Amino acid sequence: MKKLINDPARAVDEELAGMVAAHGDLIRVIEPNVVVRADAPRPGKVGVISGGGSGHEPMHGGFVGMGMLDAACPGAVFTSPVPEQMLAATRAVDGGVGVLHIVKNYTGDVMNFDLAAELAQAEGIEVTSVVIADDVAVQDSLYTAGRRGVGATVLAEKIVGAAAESGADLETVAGLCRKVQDNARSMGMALTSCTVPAAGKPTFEIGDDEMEIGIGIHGEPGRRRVKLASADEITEMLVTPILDEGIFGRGDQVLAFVNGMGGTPLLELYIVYRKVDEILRGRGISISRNLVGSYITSLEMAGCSVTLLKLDDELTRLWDAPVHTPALRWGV
Amino acid sequence: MKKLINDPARAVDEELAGMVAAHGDLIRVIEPNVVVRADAPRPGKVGVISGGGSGHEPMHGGFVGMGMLDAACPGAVFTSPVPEQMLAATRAVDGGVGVLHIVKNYTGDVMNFDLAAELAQAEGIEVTSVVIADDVAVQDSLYTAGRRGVGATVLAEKIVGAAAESGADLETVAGLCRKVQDNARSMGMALTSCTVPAAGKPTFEIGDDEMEIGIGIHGEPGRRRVKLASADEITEMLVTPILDEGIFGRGDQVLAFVNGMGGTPLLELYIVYRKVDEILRGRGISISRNLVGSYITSLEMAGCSVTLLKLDDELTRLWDAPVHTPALRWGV
Amino acid sequence: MVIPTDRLAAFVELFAQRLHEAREELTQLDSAIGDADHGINMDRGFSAVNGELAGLRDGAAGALFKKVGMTLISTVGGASGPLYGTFFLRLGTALGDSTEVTPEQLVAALRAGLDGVVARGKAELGDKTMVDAMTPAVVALEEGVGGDLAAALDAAAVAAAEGRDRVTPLVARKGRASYLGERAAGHQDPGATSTTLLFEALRDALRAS
Amino acid sequence: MVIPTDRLAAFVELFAQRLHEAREELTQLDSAIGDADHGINMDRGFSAVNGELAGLRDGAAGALFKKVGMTLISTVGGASGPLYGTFFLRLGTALGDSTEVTPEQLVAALRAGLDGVVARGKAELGDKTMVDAMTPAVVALEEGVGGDLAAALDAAAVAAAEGRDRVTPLVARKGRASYLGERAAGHQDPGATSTTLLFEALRDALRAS
Ligand SMILES: Nc1ncnc2c1ncn2[C@@H]1O[C@H](COP(=O)(O)OP(=O)(O)O)[C@@H](O)[C@H]1O
Ligand SMILES: Nc1ncnc2c1ncn2[C@@H]1O[C@H](COP(=O)(O)OP(=O)(O)O)[C@@H](O)[C@H]1O
Ligand SMILES: [Mg+2]
Ligand SMILES: [Mg+2]
Ligand SMILES: [Mg+2]
Ligand SMILES: [Mg+2]
Repeated sequence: MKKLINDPARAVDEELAGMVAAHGDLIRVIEPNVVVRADAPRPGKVGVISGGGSGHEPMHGGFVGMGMLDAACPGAVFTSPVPEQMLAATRAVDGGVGVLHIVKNYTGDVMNFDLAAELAQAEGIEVTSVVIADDVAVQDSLYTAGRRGVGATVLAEKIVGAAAESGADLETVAGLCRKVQDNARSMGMALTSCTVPAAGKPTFEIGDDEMEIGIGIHGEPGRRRVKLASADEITEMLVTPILDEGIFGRGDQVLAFVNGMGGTPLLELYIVYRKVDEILRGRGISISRNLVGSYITSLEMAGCSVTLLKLDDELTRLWDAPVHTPALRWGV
Repeated sequence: MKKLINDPARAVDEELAGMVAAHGDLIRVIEPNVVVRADAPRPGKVGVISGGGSGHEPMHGGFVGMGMLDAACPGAVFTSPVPEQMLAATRAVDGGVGVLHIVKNYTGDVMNFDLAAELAQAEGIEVTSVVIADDVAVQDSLYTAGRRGVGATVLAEKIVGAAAESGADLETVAGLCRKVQDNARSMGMALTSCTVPAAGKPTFEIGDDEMEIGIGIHGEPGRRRVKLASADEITEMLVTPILDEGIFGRGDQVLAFVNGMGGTPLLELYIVYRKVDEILRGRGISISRNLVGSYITSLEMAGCSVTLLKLDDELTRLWDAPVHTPALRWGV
Repeated sequence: MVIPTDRLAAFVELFAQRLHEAREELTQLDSAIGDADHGINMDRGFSAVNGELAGLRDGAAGALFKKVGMTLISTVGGASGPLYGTFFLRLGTALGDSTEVTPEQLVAALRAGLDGVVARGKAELGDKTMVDAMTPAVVALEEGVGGDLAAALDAAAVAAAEGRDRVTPLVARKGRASYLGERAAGHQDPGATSTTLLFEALRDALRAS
Repeated sequence: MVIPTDRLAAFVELFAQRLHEAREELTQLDSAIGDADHGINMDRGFSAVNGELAGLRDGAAGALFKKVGMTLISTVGGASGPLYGTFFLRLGTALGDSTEVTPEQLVAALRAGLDGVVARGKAELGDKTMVDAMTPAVVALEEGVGGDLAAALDAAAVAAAEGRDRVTPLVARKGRASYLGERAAGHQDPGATSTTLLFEALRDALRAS
């Protein structure tokens, strides 16, 4: 295992220490491992928190700050955080008008957030949870764990954070989060596996001429393993199932998010973006906003994901609103 | 070779097409492969251009925009661009008051920029070139190619771009670029090699328990190959030779830039930043500004570099000035 | 015949030890159809539990298991944290203040634990989760507890292993493995494997009594 | 005896072909002590040159070589672009408008090319660059051009190879290899290798005349 770490058991703690050292103007870290916006709690403002396993950086800690998250709860690498963290985060950001929990749809995340929400409500803090499940690689069903929460989470955190910053109430903020969830879909692929520090070896083996289509963000294998293909072919494999969902149509304006999995250089992401743009033009869909970079990752995995979000004036305005976090910043 | 590309020979062209599709509000691309600020030329403003081989993204194309570069010339992967590109860039950004060429100190870059400067001057455009050579891994000497230009290039482009934006004249802008060069030093390391698309296989072989210390940004081997070490030990190996240069002293304020080589996740970069901060505190040096992320890369190489820049009020003010490019943005 | 709290503590310690020994294997199983952390998660949780046992050995059975449940919930994370945490919390609630419990009480408590896991995770038999090992084990205990305890505990451990293996050929409908669709078929479920270790530890710890 | 322009064009084409065949080898050498692109760079440049030769074969020798130099400068990049570009530009300037050149004129032009490379790159003998192959080759031609041309061309090719090999044990003082310090010692220089191919191509192309 080749990593710039000291001890797998201390990696997340040391990462947070580094983040605070670098971004002390934006964030602070409280026990037990919660990244909190430096000026939280803000009385009268709805608190917005999220969390999940570590190894997806900059998500979620890198999105804590003005106009986005009020707190993030990082678990061990690829392991959802514990209820104590979400409880501490909820307390720390409660401005008296309620707290939104943005939860990615993984059994562990959902159960741990649920436990925390119960405890916070028992303390009299109003909590609403919205679950993000945008990964079209997973066939949805009432009888399964359902779809994974992936790229749409980043977009939801930005948009919802802007609404909360502007003073929207909990019901409005939660409604916007569901709106993003309903209008966003994602699909990802991997060229390589990644290595969980505590595990010490790659999560899966893969041949030099193979790739995984339909992966999540935890180094897990995807829906199918196929022969390596060109960037254009791969982009087709990612965009087609998203469009097949039938929520993006001719004349629509979308936000296109081309995300790197951690080990893929920007050079390649722009080649993919170029093809996404070409495919959507062909369908009469225009990209009015975009995000290209590694924002929701699987450690050092090489690969990418594409997320499309249908935009209207409200979502566009909230996306454009000022944001100032370690990983996303504009308008300020 | 596992990459999200279609054809090695077209990779850079397709990357640029993707960049324009994503950032058409900031940049445009003109023949022969020059990334130009959308609103260039700006009459009365000193033009600032740079360039070099591709594979270092976001440098340089990602730094074209308000408050930074007016144009960037991307060569083939790891191959310096040709004079025609710098000539076209110089013409495109000439606002009548001269153009600064920021050149990284590599034989090829220097010679190609020199040829372009001669041609531009022959056309009556005033050109000043400043060579960046900040890599302490290379022992400097009159009789060698001298030190490589690495991390300080990013800082110089930001600071010099801010000065040009504020209306400074060519002599002032060039002087600031030399000031950054004189006050910045860098050192890098690699855990893995990288693969030049047209070459198809890794530039060097390296064992699972080895790393390269003192690398550049072209996938070339470093000064020495040593056994793998902890993040803290590696950080010591990078920071110590920088401090040994004797230009950073107790009481100084510095900008600390922890850069990823392309395949290293942010989680690890923050662990390194934490140690950089600790070492500098121990020496009585305080970090008043920082940059953590992958900004000057070697394709998908895993590894990192550390750059320190001694700050004064002037450099700090210019660093803080608004910038709006695809890869760096604040204050706007 | 009754079981004093220190025996129940011995079961917890033995389970912790078996999990530590199986750390790699459980993580391996999880990398095939999950995210390569089940062994790491369980080992992290139960080494924390080990640090908490002092002082609880001679107290109430309920206090012991509640502490185990709370510790797991606050240290494991993932899916297994809340699930095993709930399991032990329910055990604790069921056993209350008594410092020694009858086999019947213990079996009833285990049933309460199983119900808690199902309530929290909504998994059904055949979904390919820990529930597929836990359910037959509890049923075996309920059937055998009237007779020889050692035999009943042995039957439970065997039933857990059989339940674990029965779902190996199936695709998963809960947990991360469900994302793999057909690709999960043929792989042994990590959680069902750790649950089997639980009932084996119970058998081996109580047999001595 | 004189050499018509089409023979000189044949030399350029042969050099282009040899570079194409050696593309992998040159890139391999460059990955050991550089950045793994010398073969790619030279092949890119000379395939562009091939596309430009039509129409220049029966014109002035100067026009031919100037075109080659300009094309290299605008397509190769890196260090070798300006260096080989300058080399051919100087050849062109030296040979001017004549449509056939004497061996003495050609050798003088090659000397001018070498001087151009040294002026541009500031490399000295022993710095481990293309200059270490080019210098002895030009000297050998200057000494032998009075006698049998084929023999002189052969001596030049051999001298280039010897110069290339002489600096293999040395550390580099110019180019990327200089960054490696001691680690460059023992590795063959890519540029000296392509320069050797140049003089071999010259020998083989003109021998036929
Ligand atoms: N809904 C559920 N009900 C019961 N058990 C479940 C459920 N979801 C997952 N599990 C169990 O949890 C195990 C995985 O635990 P672990 O790897 O620690 O958590 P995570 O999946 O969050 O990484 C699975 O093997 C499965 O047995
Ligand atoms: N200053 C110099 N003078 C002469 N030749 C040089 C000089 N610097 C480099 N070279 C030659 O250029 C070769 C490398 O060319 P190439 O790999 O195409 O360019 P780059 O080093 O820019 O990638 C070296 O092997 C060396 O022979
Ligand atoms: Mg997990
Ligand atoms: Mg090169
Ligand atoms: Mg798991
Ligand atoms: Mg080279």
